[in-house]
Amino acid sequence: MPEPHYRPGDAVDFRHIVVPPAGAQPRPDETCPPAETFALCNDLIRVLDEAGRAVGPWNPQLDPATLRRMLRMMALTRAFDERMYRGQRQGKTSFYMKSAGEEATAVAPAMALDFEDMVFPSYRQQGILITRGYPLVDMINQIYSNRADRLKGRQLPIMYSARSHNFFTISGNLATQLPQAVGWAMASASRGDTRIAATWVGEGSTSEGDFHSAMTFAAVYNVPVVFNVVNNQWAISSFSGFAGAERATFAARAIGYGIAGLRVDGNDPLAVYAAERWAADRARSNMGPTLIEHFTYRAEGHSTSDDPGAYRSAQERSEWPLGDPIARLRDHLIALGEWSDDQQAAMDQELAEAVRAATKEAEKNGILGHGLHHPFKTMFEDVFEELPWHLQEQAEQAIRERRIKWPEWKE
Amino acid sequence: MPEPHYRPGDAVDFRHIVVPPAGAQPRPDETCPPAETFALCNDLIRVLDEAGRAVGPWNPQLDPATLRRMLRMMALTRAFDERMYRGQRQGKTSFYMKSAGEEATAVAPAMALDFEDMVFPSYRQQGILITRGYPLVDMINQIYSNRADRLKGRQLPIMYSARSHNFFTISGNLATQLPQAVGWAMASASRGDTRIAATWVGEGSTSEGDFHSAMTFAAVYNVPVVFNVVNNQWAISSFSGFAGAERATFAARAIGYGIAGLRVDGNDPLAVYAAERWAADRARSNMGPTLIEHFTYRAEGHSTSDDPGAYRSAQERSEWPLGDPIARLRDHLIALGEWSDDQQAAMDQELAEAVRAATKEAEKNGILGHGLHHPFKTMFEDVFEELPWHLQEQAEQAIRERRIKWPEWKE
Amino acid sequence: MTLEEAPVSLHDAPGRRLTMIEAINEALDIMLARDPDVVILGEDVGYFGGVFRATAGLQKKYGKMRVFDTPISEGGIIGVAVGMGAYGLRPVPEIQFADYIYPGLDQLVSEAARLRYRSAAEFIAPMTVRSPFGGGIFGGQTHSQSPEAMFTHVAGLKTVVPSTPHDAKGLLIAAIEDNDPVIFFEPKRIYNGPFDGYYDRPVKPWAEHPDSVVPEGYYATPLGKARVVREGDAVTVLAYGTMVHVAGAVCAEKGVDAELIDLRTLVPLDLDTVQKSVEKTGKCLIVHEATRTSGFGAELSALVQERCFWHLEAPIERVTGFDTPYPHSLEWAYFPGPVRIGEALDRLLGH
Amino acid sequence: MTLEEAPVSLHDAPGRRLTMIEAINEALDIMLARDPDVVILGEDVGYFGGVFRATAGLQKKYGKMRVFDTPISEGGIIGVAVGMGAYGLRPVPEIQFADYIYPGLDQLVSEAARLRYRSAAEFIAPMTVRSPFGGGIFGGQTHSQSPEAMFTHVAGLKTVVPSTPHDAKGLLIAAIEDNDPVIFFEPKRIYNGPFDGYYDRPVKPWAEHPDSVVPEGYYATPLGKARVVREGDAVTVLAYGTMVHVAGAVCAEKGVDAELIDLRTLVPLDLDTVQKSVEKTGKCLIVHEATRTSGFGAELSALVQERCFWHLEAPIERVTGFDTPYPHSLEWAYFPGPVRIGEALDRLLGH
Ligand SMILES: Cc1ncc(C[n+]2csc(CCOP(=O)(O)OP(=O)(O)O)c2C)c(N)n1
Ligand SMILES: Cc1ncc(C[n+]2csc(CCOP(=O)(O)OP(=O)(O)O)c2C)c(N)n1
Ligand SMILES: [Mg+2]
Ligand SMILES: [Mg+2]
Repeated sequence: MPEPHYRPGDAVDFRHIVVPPAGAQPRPDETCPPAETFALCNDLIRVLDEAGRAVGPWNPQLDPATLRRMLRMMALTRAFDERMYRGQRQGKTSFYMKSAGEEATAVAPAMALDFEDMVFPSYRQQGILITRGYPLVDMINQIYSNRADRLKGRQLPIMYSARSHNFFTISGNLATQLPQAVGWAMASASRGDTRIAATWVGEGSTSEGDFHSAMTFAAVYNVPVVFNVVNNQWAISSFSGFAGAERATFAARAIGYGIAGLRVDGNDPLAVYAAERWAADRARSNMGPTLIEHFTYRAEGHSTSDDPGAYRSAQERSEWPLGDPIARLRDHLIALGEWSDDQQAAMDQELAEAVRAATKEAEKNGILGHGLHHPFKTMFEDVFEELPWHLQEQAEQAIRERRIKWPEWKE
Repeated sequence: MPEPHYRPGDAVDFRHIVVPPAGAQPRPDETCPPAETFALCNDLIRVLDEAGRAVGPWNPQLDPATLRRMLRMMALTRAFDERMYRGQRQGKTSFYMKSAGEEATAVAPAMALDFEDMVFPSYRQQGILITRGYPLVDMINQIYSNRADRLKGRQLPIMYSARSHNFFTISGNLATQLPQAVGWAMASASRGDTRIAATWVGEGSTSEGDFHSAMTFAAVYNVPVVFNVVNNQWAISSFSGFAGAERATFAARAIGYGIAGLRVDGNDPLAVYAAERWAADRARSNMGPTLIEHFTYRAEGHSTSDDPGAYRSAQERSEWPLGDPIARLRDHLIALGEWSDDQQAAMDQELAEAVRAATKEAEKNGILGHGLHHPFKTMFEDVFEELPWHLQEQAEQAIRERRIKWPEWKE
Repeated sequence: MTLEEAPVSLHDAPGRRLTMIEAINEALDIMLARDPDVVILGEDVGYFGGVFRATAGLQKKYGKMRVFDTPISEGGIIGVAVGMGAYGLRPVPEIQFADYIYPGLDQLVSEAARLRYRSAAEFIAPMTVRSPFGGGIFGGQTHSQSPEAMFTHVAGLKTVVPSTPHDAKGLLIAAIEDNDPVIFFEPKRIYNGPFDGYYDRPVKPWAEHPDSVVPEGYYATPLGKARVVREGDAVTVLAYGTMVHVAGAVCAEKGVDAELIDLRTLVPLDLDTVQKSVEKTGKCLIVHEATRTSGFGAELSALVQERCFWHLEAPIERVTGFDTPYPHSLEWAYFPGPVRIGEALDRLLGH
Repeated sequence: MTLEEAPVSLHDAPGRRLTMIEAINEALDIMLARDPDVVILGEDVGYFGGVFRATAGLQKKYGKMRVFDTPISEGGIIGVAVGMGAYGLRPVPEIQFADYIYPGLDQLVSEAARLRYRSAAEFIAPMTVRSPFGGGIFGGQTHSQSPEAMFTHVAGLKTVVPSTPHDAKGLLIAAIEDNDPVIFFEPKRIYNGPFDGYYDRPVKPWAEHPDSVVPEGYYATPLGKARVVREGDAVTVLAYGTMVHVAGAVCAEKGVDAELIDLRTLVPLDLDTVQKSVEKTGKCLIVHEATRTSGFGAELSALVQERCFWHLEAPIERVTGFDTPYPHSLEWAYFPGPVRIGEALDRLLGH
């Protein structure tokens, strides 16, 4: 029976986690046979070293402006998470999920992919939407399920959909997005379209059957898709051992299917960028799928409904051997002479302000449960393309009930 | 889009199938770490060489009596298949499935396992039941769905169940038996019971989600179970490439989960025996699960409903580079001086006669659709442990209908 | 591609007659030709043309990118079809037997059915899942099931069941053109000939049945419209698929002046046609092959009762399969055949 | 292990009151203690004790071999439970939310439900699948579903829904002891307090509800027996789970002399109790939260109509959730609350 190393109250010592030196991992050509990547499935691709330098063959050589943008997007994601979390605690909505500590695994891939590439995220990749420039106000409207929510209040908070930003509708059902991404990419390939698909899944969710069908279809048809497994060590209260982490890395699943696999330091934004870019380029040159394991840490609770203090040691976050992705990129920029602590502080303040402003803006459209929602009849729309008679009748029933309850009400 | 090498009418040349020399594969200790088996996932364990000798570290060193028994069980399985196939063609039942060419993958494991070990077969392991001494008459009664059918005519022919012989009820739904075998083995282990579970699945069926959940649970809890993937190259009309065979071996799936894996010449009964025994011993010594790929060939159609001539070259069977398991074991025994062509001919005749006798015996109990079936009320039993009112009513209805249709009928 | 360019169909004679399998094949052929977004995928549907031959010849004609075999993973088949639909294709996955649809159920129920709703129509799943269903072929418990009721319970799915070659073609074309996910259950017992429930009488070919006359080329039979097979005043009989023929035969045999309605689409249901008929006849018999409890007959009974209560002259009758798995040897004792239907008619008509 | 050796229960006061979660926890505790074959498995059920705390403390008490976390694979959870059952254990898998049961549906429908039948009782699947279901907690479309009807359609499965702490304990114990697979749906909205449907009024605790008095130690509430919550003559109200409370509150509020029946078990159904009541009242209202079309209300309506036709004085009414996914912001417009129930009562009673 698997058992995590530490439980509440335990002192944490992560020395059993092997952290190879940055820059030491070979970088095969994007067009290599899958087998050339197999050693990397048991390695850990790292670019940023302890001194904040970018080293080795995986260094993506990004210019300072790009690096600053990456830093900014990660910081904005964190600022956004913090405010939304507080908003939920204040009763403005029912639910929220942070991505604290994992920002690199969404922001860096979003920069490595083309904007036109279709992403099939899980629920913890708000960083993609933010990086792709989706309006914060629209995100908050969705979180508040208010009358300006583009999803008409139908979805749980954070279950965004943004076709304009090539961001697939998030499902509450784990791992279902994986075969869908494969199907989308198969369709794209069959059309000679250069757009690829990328998809994200938590390490815990890799146990679902959909993971296997997605990998199998991707392998069989050599599909242009990138699978991102975000191994943040925890699945609600269950540590990664319950998904098999003690027997093999998640990247190693790739070996079993004969597709390319990479294992990357998920808290190293440059390594993540490089790996995602490698996989995207590979897919785009018709060399097929890649599975990337992002080795990272879920720094906070699973969601606002969760209390991580009940099942893991509070020290895990601070002891995490791979540090914090924002701090690491900041230090790198400072080491390059392209950034300063003052600039960082100013940026943080600016971003907090931007989020605050967006929140205020969104609140004008209402918060959950305070009456400013989409009209009742929208509840019956989009079940089908056209409203069949039975939903028509039910819509009338709903509106009648409303009138009975609030006789003065008008819609 | 995967494409098999040969289609109807094509001349077959199997030179692309790598057949390593018998005896050349190393045999790690049963208690080795899984990684020591990973090279074997891309190799092919073979014992019987072209001259009919048993060679190398995997030679199980079976005594001649045991070898003759193995030969006999394979021959009996084939004789049984042939007669049942003809019976279906003669209208004695609705359906039949042969295991021609794959007898070793059922008979040899059945001999390598303990009788008490629980087997969770797919539908092509009649060889296990025969080897474990289940009465042929009972098998035929099931195939005929007659009044002596132990399964009361409820199941499609060949979907046996034989608790007395530690043979789990066969499902028509592919791959469902895999997590069940894992669960059974978990239960056994939790009781300190030394019995292990072994399960069989076709290579095509490994694409089902249940394969993945079974592997994941087995890996996570280090379950004493043996997974036998029978790679007979075809899944109805779809060649193994549609299950991913062109990217990785099926044994290699084991690497992805970090469990032991072996790839074995499935037409070499001694290699199959040795591999199964290795895995069983490993499981019994609490070293966890093993995935064995049996590389073999489905020599005949998928079932009596199938016409393989419509999708594959008729030459495939004769050109199959790994020969026929019965012929290979026969030649080995002859090479040992422990068998002769005359003995073989006599045995074949004896077995054909035994099957014929069993068939006659079973026919006394009726054949499908000729009135000799289980009583009507049995149709409503065993849905639940007790008959609820609604099934009671429905049973009365069924019996009333019977009376209306055949007023003279009595049950 | 325009209608004129549609490929030559299988049979060319005027008033030409097709089996249901041929009609389905022709519908697929026509849609593959008309709409480059249509793709067919499933186990054994490609080179081999499907275990029932429904896709025979189509891979050869349209190539492997349009008609292809898949891994044996119903969850994967439906899952990739959802993704293809989101891209803009119009996939037509086949599930080899309805009994094997459950591994794909999550992708149907949680994904395909709710994609449009949850994304406020940003993404849709315009797919048609074809699957042979029903018994009567000695297929045992895993080749005989009729799981249609489950799908009718899921908001966002349409469920269609043809009963004739003519309708099979028209309804399948309409289903493929529909922008919502459609579950298209094909009654396999009548693929190659109609079946009146008398399993012990000689088999009849489709060629002798009037509804095997299938127009050439494109036509769509709208979803959501029932077909009044026969008008009558004594009792309304509601059925779909194979049971339309069985119920019709029993009524004819007994000389009952039944109004026989072939529902064709279960969701959305043509309740108007049903209601009008029951208001006229005052009696209603519902027939399906699926297990009784919570079968679609329950919904039909509830609806008829709600709409026609004051017109009903006798309790609505349901004739269904029994609440057991489909047995092998006792298949015909399970099947809701002429005797069971006849008894219910007698009760309804007070004989 | 005998009854006397059963572990000390959570609360010891006579007439002590438990919440439904506590009652469920206690039932599991008792069964783990009484029967060494009982094992609990599921996502987060072990160390953490379940996302709703139903299994809190049990791993600590009974060890990791008896109560353990699993990979996130509902198919795997049910699949291994089938195997454990075949070995001779009595597994109690938890599916974290009923909305997530579909990946495990094949193992339930094709395997657990048919194991006994297809093996002629050589192998059985004596498992109880616990799963929180229903809405009213702003859980959106993937934490609110009520899929019970699907299970009632599957021969070989029993479906149970408790509505009070008292019954939750007794029914869960009976379910675990049952040798058939039982789907045990727990109305999560009333885990921690009853709910009368007036979401805008203050929340009430279980402690104020009479049925929160839960006897200590072992007792079983038999499956297949409904509970007459309140006798009455004006109309029979059929409900289960949360809706028992909502329907009861509306009747009380409106002063309707309703006979309120808590079905408790959907399959096998206690039709006798239902029939007797409707024969007495002549009117029937069915309430459930699940989507309307092909919901279990359809089966109830059909059965009542079949059995009580000549006693019915008005059409049977179904009050249900709408045929849409469960929406987030309009949760209370979706929920079959007091207004919807009240209207139906008015129609039935001719107000
Ligand atoms: C099919 C399904 N089963 C269970 C759940 C409940 N659930 C939601 S999140 C979660 C944990 C997922 O963990 P992981 O995949 O590691 O992702 P992370 O939360 O760490 O990003 C679970 C069990 C679900 N949403 N869907
Ligand atoms: C869930 C499910 N899907 C599809 C089928 C139909 N089917 C029966 S056998 C078969 C092929 C299986 O091939 P393989 O696993 O290679 O086994 P083999 O027949 O070669 O022994 C298929 C698709 C089924 N029985 N169950
Ligand atoms: Mg995780
Ligand atoms: Mg095969």
